[in-house]
Amino acid sequence: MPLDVARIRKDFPIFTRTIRDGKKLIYLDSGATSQKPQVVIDAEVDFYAKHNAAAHRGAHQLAEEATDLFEASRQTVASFLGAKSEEIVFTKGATESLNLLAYSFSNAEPGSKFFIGPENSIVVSEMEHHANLIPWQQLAKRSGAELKWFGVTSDGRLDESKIDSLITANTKIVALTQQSNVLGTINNLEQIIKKAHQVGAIVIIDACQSVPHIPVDVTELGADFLAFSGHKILGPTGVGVLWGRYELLNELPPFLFGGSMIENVTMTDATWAEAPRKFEAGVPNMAQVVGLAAAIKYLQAIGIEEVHEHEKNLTAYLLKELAQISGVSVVGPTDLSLRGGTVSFTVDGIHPHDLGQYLDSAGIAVRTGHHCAWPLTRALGVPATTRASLYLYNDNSDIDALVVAINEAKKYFGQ
Amino acid sequence: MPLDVARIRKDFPIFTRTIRDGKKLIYLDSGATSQKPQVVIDAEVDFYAKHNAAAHRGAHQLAEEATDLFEASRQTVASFLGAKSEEIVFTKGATESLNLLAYSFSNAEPGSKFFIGPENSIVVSEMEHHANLIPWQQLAKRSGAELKWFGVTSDGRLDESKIDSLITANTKIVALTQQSNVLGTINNLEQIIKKAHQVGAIVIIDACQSVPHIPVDVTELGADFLAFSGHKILGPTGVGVLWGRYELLNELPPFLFGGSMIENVTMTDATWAEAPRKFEAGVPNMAQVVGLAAAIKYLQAIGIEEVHEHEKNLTAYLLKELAQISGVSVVGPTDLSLRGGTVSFTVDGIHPHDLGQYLDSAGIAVRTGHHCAWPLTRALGVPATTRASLYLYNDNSDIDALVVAINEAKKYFGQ
Amino acid sequence: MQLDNLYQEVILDHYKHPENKGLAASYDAQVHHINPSCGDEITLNLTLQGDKVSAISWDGVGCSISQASVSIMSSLMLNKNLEQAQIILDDFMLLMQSKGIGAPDEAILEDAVAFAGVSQYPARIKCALLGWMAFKDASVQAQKKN
Amino acid sequence: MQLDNLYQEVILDHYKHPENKGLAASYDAQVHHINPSCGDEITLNLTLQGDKVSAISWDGVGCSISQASVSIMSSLMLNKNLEQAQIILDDFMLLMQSKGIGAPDEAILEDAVAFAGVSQYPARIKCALLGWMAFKDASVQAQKKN
Ligand SMILES: Cc1ncc(COP(=O)(O)O)c(C=O)c1O
Ligand SMILES: Cc1ncc(COP(=O)(O)O)c(C=O)c1O
Repeated sequence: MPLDVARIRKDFPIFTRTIRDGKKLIYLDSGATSQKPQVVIDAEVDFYAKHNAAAHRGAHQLAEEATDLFEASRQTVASFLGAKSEEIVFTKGATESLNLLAYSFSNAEPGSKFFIGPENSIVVSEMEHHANLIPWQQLAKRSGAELKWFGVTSDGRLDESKIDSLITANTKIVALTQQSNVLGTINNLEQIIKKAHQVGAIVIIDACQSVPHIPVDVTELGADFLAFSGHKILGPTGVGVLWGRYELLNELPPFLFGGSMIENVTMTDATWAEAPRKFEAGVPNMAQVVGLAAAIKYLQAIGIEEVHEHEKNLTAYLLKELAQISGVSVVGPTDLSLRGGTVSFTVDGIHPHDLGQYLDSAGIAVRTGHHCAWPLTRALGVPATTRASLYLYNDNSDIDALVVAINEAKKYFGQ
Repeated sequence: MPLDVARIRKDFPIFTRTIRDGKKLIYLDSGATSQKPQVVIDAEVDFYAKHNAAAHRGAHQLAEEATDLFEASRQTVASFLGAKSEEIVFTKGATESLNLLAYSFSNAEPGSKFFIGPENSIVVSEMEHHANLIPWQQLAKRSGAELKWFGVTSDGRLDESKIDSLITANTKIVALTQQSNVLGTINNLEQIIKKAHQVGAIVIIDACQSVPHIPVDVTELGADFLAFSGHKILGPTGVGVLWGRYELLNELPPFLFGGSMIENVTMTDATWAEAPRKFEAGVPNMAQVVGLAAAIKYLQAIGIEEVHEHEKNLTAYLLKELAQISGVSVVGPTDLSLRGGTVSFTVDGIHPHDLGQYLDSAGIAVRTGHHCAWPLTRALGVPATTRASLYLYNDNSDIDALVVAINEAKKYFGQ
Repeated sequence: MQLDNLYQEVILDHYKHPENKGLAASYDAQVHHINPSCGDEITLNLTLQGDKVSAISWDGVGCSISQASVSIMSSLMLNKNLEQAQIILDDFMLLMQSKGIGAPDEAILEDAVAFAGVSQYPARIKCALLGWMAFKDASVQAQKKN
Repeated sequence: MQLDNLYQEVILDHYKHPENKGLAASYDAQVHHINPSCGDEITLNLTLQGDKVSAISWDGVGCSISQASVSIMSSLMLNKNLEQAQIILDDFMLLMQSKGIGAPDEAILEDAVAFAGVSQYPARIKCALLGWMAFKDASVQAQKKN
């Protein structure tokens, strides 16, 4: 069933405001952060106004309610991913989730399956977001391990041709994005995961741009860890998820140390609670976790398959329309089976920053620059791109507005 | 001017609900987390409903507004602390702030003033919360440094008698709480900070329990770093602050790696933005930061001096009333000039967990256990305590209710 | 009073007059369990004769729920064989997860049915389970030894 | 159109026909500056004669604001002594912080007054400043060398 976008937009209060003196808001920047439906805002408000207390820390009724809401949210996230509840760790965002892993590897003792030394290698790709690149660069520096990477083909796909020299018996970690936040490319990771597991490597998936847009089942995917952010999936800011296969998660050394993650503490030593608790030090981001669960329920009620289908249709239309504007070049695959609704492009003679500014003056929000994937931008040989990224609240009229504005911008900047 | 508690309570929606079948909510657990005034909830809602976009990442109007709100919040926090705006780092909570420091020390190269090795020592105290203890235990393990600590006197004060053997030329870090979350003790840190600076050590203050309750000016305090959590100061969950003296903060190596904290990135290397940006990787917890600023403005409008005075009067009343119940022993100083409104106590013959449960059945929320300061509880020679912690929305009637309920509990459990 | 569901008389009795408290000098297995969220601790000594629990003793500090629970558990398990003990343990676990709507089998759980009310207080379930988890752990260790 | 405040004609002119673009072979100081949030880059070569800016050339990629700004700056600074240059620099910084309500002194800033509108677009201020920060950096380095 096609999405009723007009009705969906009514769920998002931001669409009642206007931009730059009365223009309709055309929001094409969901790749950076998504807008929030009222139910998500309400869930946070409800937590603060009625159930606020420190979860897991008190025998009083408010604390019980806060704990129940918090743990029920974990269950919601788990079932959305096809995971077990105790495999879900709440973080402040994907960036923390990925850094958690990199530091926890560092915290492993020799002999542990997470211990990484100069004889090991870490494999990433050239299309990684900085959040799934720099933590591994730093882990490589700390441990002496070698950092290797998959390149990107000229049409913006993962270049798997060198898989056998990249993933070898020494490989400890393979950390890859499931969907590029610049190219829109959806990586089919099956072969790589298989190969990585053959050599005993641990596979970490950056699912920031996939989980909000396509059905992801961690059991089917077969990876070991997976990270995403709440704010890109209609949820609040300040919350993220780390999923980990339980046996691994429970064995992984902790990262942040403090209250609620311990088993026993003396002045000189401490032992840890079981996962996921041992990764959730401190009073947690409870209201945000509850808001994230509301976001996921909202998406589930619409249907993530339906959202994906809708974005596919929109992307097809966007690519077709962009192809008709002279001077516009899309970076990344144009084959719809290989990509999602994040479309980066350049316009001859207009710098993305100037184009973005023009679009803004027409009420259209896009992102310009290197999109926190600077090595990729460099590999593509462009100084920067303009990125339109779609979500369930967009429709063809948004794309029409974008196309009109690009054509106007070309006139404005004299192209 | 005394606080108008009845009016203040109207600002907090949670006080319109009831507990355990219709009982009035008596909230004496602000040491764990504070309740939220409507203005804080509204600030988060307003951000999501009207200005939501990724701060620092987009040339469009929403992104500009989000950035402005985010940075104005930094200014609000800075001026509340007597600090400069660029000295404020937003984290997810005090636990992250303190772990950030411990890991950043680990990331320092030999020769850096932050480098810590086996010849160095780290000094904490026996009254630290796990969040200001375990990160230093772990840093000591990683670096080979020695962990030393100030003991606690029998009346619950920091025992400074051994200061000269604790803080020596080898001391690199002195990490202490400004106010104990168990004892309520307010530590006068002047001498210790002076001594630490004489030997060239870096002083880190856990201000979780002080900043929400007493005026704290970082310039007067004279420490180097200071951490606190938003949720204990009427703010949202999922946000914390790390303040650092700018020269130090800017020199400190980063902790979390990812987007927005970089200067330049290649596949193998990265350089960092200046502080505070280099410590804020990823799309930040914008709505929570904005909510925290609203909380601070709310407190400022009432006056933090006035709040402190109010709590002092309440504490005097609470101590006086508790002293009249036979079998009740308060742990921590009874001299009001040495303490704040966090009062832990035991009742002969009733385990804190049972007392807490009884109080809950009377609508009274307290915390029981070791309060994430297990070594302290052990040093005090009690298995656990019951803690009542006060804030601006409490008044004498809350204390009266507590006293009645303790006396009832004694009957109920046959003491 | 709702609280009476939690603090049944038999619980308060066992709290004040615990059974099998005081550690025996000899045992097949000794375990020490802690509740990290509140600090309650118990030490449990267990001796098996064949697959029968022939001796059980314990010591600990904690709230009435945790202390009464280990007291009742210890009396219940004494002289049971491990198969019977497992059935009791499973039943008790089920009761704890029942959110106040479980109908415990008094034939199996005997005095331990008094803990039915605990299942309505999620934060206290761990208190009630502390001794039972210790027993489970100790019985595994004792079997290994034998 | 409000956007015209930002994209004044003189800016678009300099963008299309930049001045002093193309790096000179010799210089006292060469600096390379980047805007990390968008990836704009410029390289600036500076030569001093005594305390006079005797040669200035640059190359770079970036948006119209950053490229026009470095072009205008380079023409403005050429043949100024360092004291005058500092006054111009300070004035331009002030203008950028003026949130659209600054009244720039055309006698000092000349064509650079065209950037007044940028101060209303916080995300673009860094674009406009890129070349000026490079100049500041280069002049310090060139003085050290001399
Ligand atoms: C003294 C003290 N330090 C640190 C913390 C940790 O704060 P959070 O759990 O908000 O990170 C707390 C509160 O739990 C505290 O009371
Ligand atoms: C692919 C990808 N990975 C990681 C991140 C980092 O997420 P966050 O900034 O929410 O931590 C993002 C978004 O910025 C992203 O698009």
